[in-house]
Amino acid sequence: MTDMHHPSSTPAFLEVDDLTVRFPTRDGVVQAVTGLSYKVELGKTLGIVGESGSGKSVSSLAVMGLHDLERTDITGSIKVEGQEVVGLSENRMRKLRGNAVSMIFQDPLTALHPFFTIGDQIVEGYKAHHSGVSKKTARAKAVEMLERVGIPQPNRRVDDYPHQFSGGMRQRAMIAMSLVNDPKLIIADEPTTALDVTVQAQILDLLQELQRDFGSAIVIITHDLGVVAEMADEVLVMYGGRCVEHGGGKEVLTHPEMPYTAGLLSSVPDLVGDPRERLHPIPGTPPSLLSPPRGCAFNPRCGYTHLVPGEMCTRELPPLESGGRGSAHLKRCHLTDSGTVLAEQLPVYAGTAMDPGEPAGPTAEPDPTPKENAGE
Amino acid sequence: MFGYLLRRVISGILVLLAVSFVLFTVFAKGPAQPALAYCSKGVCTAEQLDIIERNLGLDQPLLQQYGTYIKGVVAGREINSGTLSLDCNVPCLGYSFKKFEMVTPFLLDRFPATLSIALGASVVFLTVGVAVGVISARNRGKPLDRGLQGFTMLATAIPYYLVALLAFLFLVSKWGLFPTTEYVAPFAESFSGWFKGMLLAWLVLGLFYTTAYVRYSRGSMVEALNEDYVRTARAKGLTDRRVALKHALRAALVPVVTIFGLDFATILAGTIFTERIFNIQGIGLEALQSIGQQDLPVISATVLIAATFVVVSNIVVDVAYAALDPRVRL
Amino acid sequence: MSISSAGLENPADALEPDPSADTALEKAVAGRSPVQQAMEQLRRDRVAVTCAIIIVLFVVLALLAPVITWLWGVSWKTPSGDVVLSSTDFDGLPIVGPPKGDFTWEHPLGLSPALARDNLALWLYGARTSIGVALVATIASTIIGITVGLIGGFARGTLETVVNWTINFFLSLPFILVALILAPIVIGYYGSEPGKLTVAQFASLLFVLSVFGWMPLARLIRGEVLSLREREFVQAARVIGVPTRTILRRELLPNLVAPIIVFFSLSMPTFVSAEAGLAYLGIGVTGYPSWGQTINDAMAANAFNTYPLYLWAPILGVLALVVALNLLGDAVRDAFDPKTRR
Amino acid sequence: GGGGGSEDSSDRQTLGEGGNAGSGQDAEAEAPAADVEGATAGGTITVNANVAPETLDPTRAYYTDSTAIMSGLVTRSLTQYKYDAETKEMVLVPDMATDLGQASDDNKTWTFTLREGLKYEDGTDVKAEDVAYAIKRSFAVEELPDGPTYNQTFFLDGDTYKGPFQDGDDYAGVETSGNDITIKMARPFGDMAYYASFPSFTAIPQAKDTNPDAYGNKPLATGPYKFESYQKGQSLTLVKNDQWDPATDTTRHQYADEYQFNFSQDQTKIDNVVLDDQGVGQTTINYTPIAPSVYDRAQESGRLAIGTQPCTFMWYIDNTKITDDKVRQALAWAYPYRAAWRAGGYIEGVTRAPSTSILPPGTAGRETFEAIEGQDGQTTDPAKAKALLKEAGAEGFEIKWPYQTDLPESVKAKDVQAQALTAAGFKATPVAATSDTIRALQSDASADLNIRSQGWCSDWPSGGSWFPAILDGGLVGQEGMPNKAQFKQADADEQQDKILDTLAGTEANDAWGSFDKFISQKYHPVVTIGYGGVALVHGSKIGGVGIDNVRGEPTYSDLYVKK
Amino acid sequence: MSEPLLEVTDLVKHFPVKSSGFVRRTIGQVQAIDGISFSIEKGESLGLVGESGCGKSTTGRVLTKLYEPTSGSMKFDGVDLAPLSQKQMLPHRKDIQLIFQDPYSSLNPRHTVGSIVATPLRTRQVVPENKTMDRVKELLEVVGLNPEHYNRYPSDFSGGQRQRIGIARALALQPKLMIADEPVSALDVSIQAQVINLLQDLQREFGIAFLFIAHDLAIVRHFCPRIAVMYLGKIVEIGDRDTIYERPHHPYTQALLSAVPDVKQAEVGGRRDRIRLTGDVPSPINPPSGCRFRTRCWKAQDICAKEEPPLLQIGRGPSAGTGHQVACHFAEPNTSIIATPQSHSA
Ligand SMILES: Nc1ncnc2c1ncn2[C@@H]1O[C@H](COP(=O)(O)OP(=O)(O)OP(=O)(O)O)[C@@H](O)[C@H]1O
Ligand SMILES: Nc1ncnc2c1ncn2[C@@H]1O[C@H](COP(=O)(O)OP(=O)(O)OP(=O)(O)O)[C@@H](O)[C@H]1O
Ligand SMILES: [Mg+2]
Ligand SMILES: [Mg+2]
Repeated sequence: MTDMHHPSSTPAFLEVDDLTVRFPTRDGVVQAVTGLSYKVELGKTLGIVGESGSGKSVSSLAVMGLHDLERTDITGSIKVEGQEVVGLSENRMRKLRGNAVSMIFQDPLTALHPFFTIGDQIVEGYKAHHSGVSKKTARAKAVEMLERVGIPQPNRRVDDYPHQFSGGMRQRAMIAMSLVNDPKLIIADEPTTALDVTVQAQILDLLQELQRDFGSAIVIITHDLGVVAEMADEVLVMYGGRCVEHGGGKEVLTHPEMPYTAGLLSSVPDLVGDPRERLHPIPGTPPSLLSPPRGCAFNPRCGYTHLVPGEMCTRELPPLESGGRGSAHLKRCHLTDSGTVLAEQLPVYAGTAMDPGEPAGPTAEPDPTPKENAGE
Repeated sequence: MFGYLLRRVISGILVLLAVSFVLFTVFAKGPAQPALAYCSKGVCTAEQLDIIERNLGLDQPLLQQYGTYIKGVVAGREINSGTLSLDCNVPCLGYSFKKFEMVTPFLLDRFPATLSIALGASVVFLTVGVAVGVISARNRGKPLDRGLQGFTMLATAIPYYLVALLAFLFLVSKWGLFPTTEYVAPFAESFSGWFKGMLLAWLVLGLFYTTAYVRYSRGSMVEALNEDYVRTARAKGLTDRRVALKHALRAALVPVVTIFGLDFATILAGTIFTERIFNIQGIGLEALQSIGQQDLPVISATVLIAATFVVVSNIVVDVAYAALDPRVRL
Repeated sequence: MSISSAGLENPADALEPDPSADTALEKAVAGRSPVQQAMEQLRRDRVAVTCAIIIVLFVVLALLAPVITWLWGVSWKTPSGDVVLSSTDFDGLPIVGPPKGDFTWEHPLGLSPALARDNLALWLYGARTSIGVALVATIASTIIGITVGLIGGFARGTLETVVNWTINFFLSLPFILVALILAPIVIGYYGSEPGKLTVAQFASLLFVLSVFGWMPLARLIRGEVLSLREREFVQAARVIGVPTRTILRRELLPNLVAPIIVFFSLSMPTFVSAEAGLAYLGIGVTGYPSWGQTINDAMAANAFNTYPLYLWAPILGVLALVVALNLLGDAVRDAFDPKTRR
Repeated sequence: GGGGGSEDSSDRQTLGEGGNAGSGQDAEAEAPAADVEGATAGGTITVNANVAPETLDPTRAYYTDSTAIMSGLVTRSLTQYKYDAETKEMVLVPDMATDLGQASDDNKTWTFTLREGLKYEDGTDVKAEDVAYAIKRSFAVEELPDGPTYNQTFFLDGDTYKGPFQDGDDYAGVETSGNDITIKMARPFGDMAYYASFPSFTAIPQAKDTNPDAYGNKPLATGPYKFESYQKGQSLTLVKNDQWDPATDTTRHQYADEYQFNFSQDQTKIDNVVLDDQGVGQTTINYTPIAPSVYDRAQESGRLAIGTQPCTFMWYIDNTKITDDKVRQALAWAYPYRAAWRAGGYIEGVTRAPSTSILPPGTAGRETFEAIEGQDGQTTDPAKAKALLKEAGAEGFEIKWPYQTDLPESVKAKDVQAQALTAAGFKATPVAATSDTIRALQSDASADLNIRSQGWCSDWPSGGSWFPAILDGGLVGQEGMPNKAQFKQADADEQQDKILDTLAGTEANDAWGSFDKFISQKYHPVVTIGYGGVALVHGSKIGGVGIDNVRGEPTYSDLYVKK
Repeated sequence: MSEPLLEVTDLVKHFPVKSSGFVRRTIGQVQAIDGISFSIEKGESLGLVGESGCGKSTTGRVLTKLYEPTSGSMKFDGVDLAPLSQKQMLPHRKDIQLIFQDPYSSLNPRHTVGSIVATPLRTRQVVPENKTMDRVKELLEVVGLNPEHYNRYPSDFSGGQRQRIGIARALALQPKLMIADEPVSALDVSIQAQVINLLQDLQREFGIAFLFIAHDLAIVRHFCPRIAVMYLGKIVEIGDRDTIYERPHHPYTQALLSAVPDVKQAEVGGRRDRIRLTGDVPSPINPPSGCRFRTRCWKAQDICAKEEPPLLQIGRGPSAGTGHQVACHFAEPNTSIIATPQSHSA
């Protein structure tokens, strides 16, 4: 995919700038996304990775305008094709949804309505943006879309209900549904997590193929680093609602500059190398979004804080700035020359860093110190 | 589907058999001597009692009586009493020696009125209940929601009989806002007359039950609105109205319909009072009266009809369930 | 009467915390059990607290009825013939207190028509009967409902069929007709022994209410159990070798709190009106006043246009209780239901 | 006095004396009946009641409501009562017969002659044989129970003939020849003219009586109205019978197009419907008395009709169980008359009035007296009762009397009664029954009761329809306890027989009056707990409302819808 | 070789499919597992991989007698568990324990952690009642949880911690065999590694044998020296780790491996020639005749439809003697599936 080349002058199709999403709840304000900025150009793929609860879905739902505005505070700016969507009226937002911007959800079984046929559900999206189309045209469109995503015998299967489809077919149908209006931006929220590897491979192939054909921009959300590696031109790593690392796909995955990204990479077992080697997990659990840790949100789990002088990590939020490897690779870490340090030094976990006594967070939890880390 | 229905029907018939048998036993073993009810002023010589018992077949062993009864239901039978000998056609529910009529045709005559009440009221509480429930769910937590919830709750607290009585007295009798309630055969006589005559009964019984359905439908609507597929529908760019009324409501109806099947028995209880207050001659009134008169065949028949109502409505609901939810195969 | 519908509101309400919600909850936890957390939430809920106060107040009033009436010097019992005659008019309407006389502190709520019983005492003792009966019947039908529902949901094969069939059977029996049939039977047996009759009438009231009140809960519980029994924690208990009965009691029952609470708060009011209806038929609490009976009497006495206070005092009692119970039930359910806990 | 209401000091309409409750006779009354003043034709009259007639079979109709409806509108009989609006009295007049019957000297043979031109609703002629058949039919008490039973006592072979269904047509007691119908008696029966007003003395064509049980569901009309539909216990719709000829009828009119009876209604509802006087309510009349609580409203509306009912309500003391006369007297002092009326849902002075004698006001020959000195029928004196009990050595005597659990008024009255009995030194044990079981319980001599509570209403306004029917020693031990007091005293029975066998007319009436006083003062066999009265309301567009004081019912055939 | 701890022979589990007609006849069988054989030595861990619905969990549940096997034998410690009744099974229960996939639904939300972990101890009365709590705390410590948190509820813990609680519960009875049914699939990547490490430590420390069920090939590779690959109720290939990953013989294994997106391989230049499988796994009610994989197999020929390939020992080459067995008519090694990258940490 690296061979695909777009003139860099192409204005970004989606521009997210300083996006903050908060949910006021009875227990306090959930700071689900804080100060998130990114751009996606047509024909390009942005991968967003991060642990569960890091704000991946919330940020993309904001792009779609799918939050319940009465229960959500959204600030910052989201521009789709130059048009600001934060604060856009529901009616105009609706015209965008499913049209220029569409979304593929994680679990196709629950995301498809069990009571309507696949065809109906595809047609519905088409009609919502093409008023006055005849039944026949709409149906033909549905068949065409099913064919496009590789469903065999589409003109028969179009009248099936979701439960009559297999998991992979459902996800294909979901994709057909989101592509029915030729969107320029597709947000895929964990499109393959619920699927088997072989099916996952099929779906990823399909997405890439479609992107080639339509030239759309894709935001793919996942916590599977392998998927990102295969799909994304750019990677954005989120932690505790913030972007902690952002850069070219291969760049970030091979030369992480943020200890969190490095930790993620080292905790994934792989198909090569010595299988007997111990995995290197990140200790602890993700931070609370109700009361995030002071300073760098990752500091309680970080194995490199001892290298940063003056307790900076617990006191000050590191800025998102370019590291040593070019201006396109941003990281949020106080560690200087972190790329090299991460590559050369193993993390050191002090038992105290994980002390459960701190009412640090959510998972300020009980005892996040896994035994094996205590000793290391 | 057919097999399923057959299975349900048979299980329903078993229920009905059990219901009728329990009734038989209760009367046979109860302290009240059914034959006494047929004596002049409740007074008979032992001889007369014997004759009555023979006429009613009460002298036979319980099981045999029951057998005769069931045979009558499925195959018809001949009813003999003193000088009288009558053919009782299928389904023979016996002969009322109190009313001097065959129970079956006589109750069949009353049945449309009761059915009208039950169905009309169901339409009211299903539509109003679901509509209010949907409004509540879409505005949940807001004053409108709380207001609607509170208001409907009040209705359950007041005994239905009082509600119906006051409704009749004020809306019909005092203010004349509604036409006098009565049952007019919709097809044989006048459809508009039927509608006018039943209107208030439907509204009052319907609104009384609405309370519960507001709660059910609000609950299941809230649930449905949180489903992933509702989010998907919104992501397609559908209007909120369409999302709520097509996608969420369709799913929310399923549990409501299920409960509706369960509730049918209690709606019948409601029709008894409705019939009494609104002057509608239906099965409920007959039941009430026959119990007062210890008119065994009529009591058994009304109980059986009520039970059949419930059994049938449960089957209908299951079929409706399958129609609503394509995943359900019968 | 809608006994059968109680509690079915949210058939799919899951009890288990929604995993996605747990980060949002995290702050509140520190060492408190879900029960404590729920209580905490309830304590902060003004509506719930108000409702709880109302309910407690009613219960206290009911319990203290003898004391209060004694202090006030009133009694719900029929006064002597002389007093009846001197305090009511020829048409039975009281001349002491409303509607024909003026307010009097001696009988702040007035007297009942015909028998000139004190309405304050009637109200207090009525609360006693109504709340008491509803409570006992609710508890009884809850126990039956839970038991049958648990068995119906967990058993397989013949037992399952039998239990489900039994539920259907009871659902098909028209409650009101059975009650009507039962009344003369009970009276026929015990008519000439007033003492036993009272007991028998009361027993048959509880019998009718509980025997015909449990099915909805049983169906509800059965549905929950059907989904719970596939949960892995049930499988885990089986792998350990925990006996089935213990699984039902220890593993499943605690997870059924929410539907049980809902059922509870919805049946109480149903039973309050059911009691009145049945008393009218001759089974129920006889010789003691109840709200429902007072309402019936007021209706027969045309109280809605001749003597409104007589009718509305017990109705307001029922109303306040019903509303309080329902709102509290909702709040309790919400407090225990992690889905709505946000 | 008259049977209507009178005004007492507090502006309240209360009962007057019973007048002569139908004992007046007018053998010369002419047909057609004179028009009711201001009457207009047309419209539907709705009649509501909270009760329902048990049966409308003319042979079985014996309750006041069924008799009034059938005799007033549907089935004509040999004689009938006619309402005299001036005196507000009922007067006995010939109906299907040309006169009030010709009695033989010994009052043992009665002959009635049928009018010409009588027709059934289907257009066929009414024949004397049909009347004879109807009379024979009334002997069939097994097939057609609950009707009046004077046949058995007075008619020839009354104790052996079991009616046409069992014993065929061969009955010597009734003969016809041309339009003449001759009835033969076993013992003198001076009151036959009254008795002939019962619907059982109508005409029934034998050919139409194939299922005697079901005949009552649609009896053949001879009067101005016929059955259109009848749903037993619930409703009855009567429409004009175009075969009825006013020229043959001395009492009835045919003003309204239709009568719509609604039975078993909620009392509160029907009271309010009429009092609200809107729509249908304006053309509605209730035949059950109003609830006391709406009395004021009803009176203000000016649409309240008050009248007497020839009924006495009694606590029948079981004289075999309460043998001490002092205890019986004590009961009369202990009974809480007025409080029990209020508790029982009666309007004091209107639907219940103090009673002293067994015979109610209006009965011919009735004497006014106090059975116990100072006991005016509404005084409760526990002290006197206590003293009497003490004298009798029966303190704590247990009284067991029945009440109905499903009738709130009955429950309330029971409370008051129990209270009063206890206050008077009795032990009170109320016995529960329901509306279904109470009849059987009270008719069961072996039931564990020593008080039975019931009322008795005149079948005709003479003692002859009272004592032989309810307090005759010969009835003791009979099935169904017609003599609920189990009262059997040789001297009393002797007097009764003498009156029946030797006296007739005024003589007999007066003798019954004295007999009443005799047994009441000597034996106190019952506690009379009140005379009956009715207070009916009607809509503003109902005209011609009068109270039939023979039955305590509206005068149906005089009603009309005001334009 | 001493007798294996568990020896499964021809194990079959079919779920009847009932008709919906009046008489609910059995009209078919879900052939969830259809004749599988394998054995596990004491202290050994065997990995079981395969796509969704291929019968992995069913195998685990049959082994713990949550399901009654349809046929076949499963000898555990010399006793065949298959014919035992639930009652007879009781004494063996403590030796075989299960760890569940879902850390949320496998813990009763209404019980404290202490009571969850104590349940097996109390039920089996392994320790006296007064020692129970001490033992619970010990166990919590073993799995890396703060023992003082025994009176908290599962909802107070994160997914990884919950999985540890489940593990503590399974450990309480000191089983000889632990069946881990996708113990980490529900967890975040960073937490997965924590749990895998914990299980490895426990295995080493207590010598527990594992049947490790997973669909993530990379994780199995890290945990299990021996791996069985299942497809539609059958084991299609079984062998030791290196053989399976480096020289897979069965086309399905090859396809499976090639489909895994892997960061490190992406580093070395994206994916290799991916073997594209088309379509979905066929229904286990009506599995294809002959070789079950033939409908998606690029090597399929006539014989595949006719004859079911037996699971045969691969006798030659470097895999000889490691018990490498394959069920394919056209088994041949493919060594090019996994590209070896340069270690990035170098
Ligand atoms: N409506 C809401 N109200 C309150 N909190 C919310 C709401 N929606 C999401 N959150 C919280 O916001 C945080 C971010 O959620 P988000 O769904 O974006 O996570 P994610 O990165 O997509 O995780 P996953 O991988 O589990 O999907 C979570 O802690 C979640 O609990
Ligand atoms: N109780 C059951 N009744 C009927 N069929 C069942 C039952 N349990 C499992 N199956 C079927 O057996 C087959 C194997 O299921 P199993 O759960 O063992 O698969 P799995 O390999 O664990 O899949 P996954 O990776 O999705 O967990 C599936 O087709 C499933 O539908
Ligand atoms: Mg997400
Ligand atoms: Mg599985």
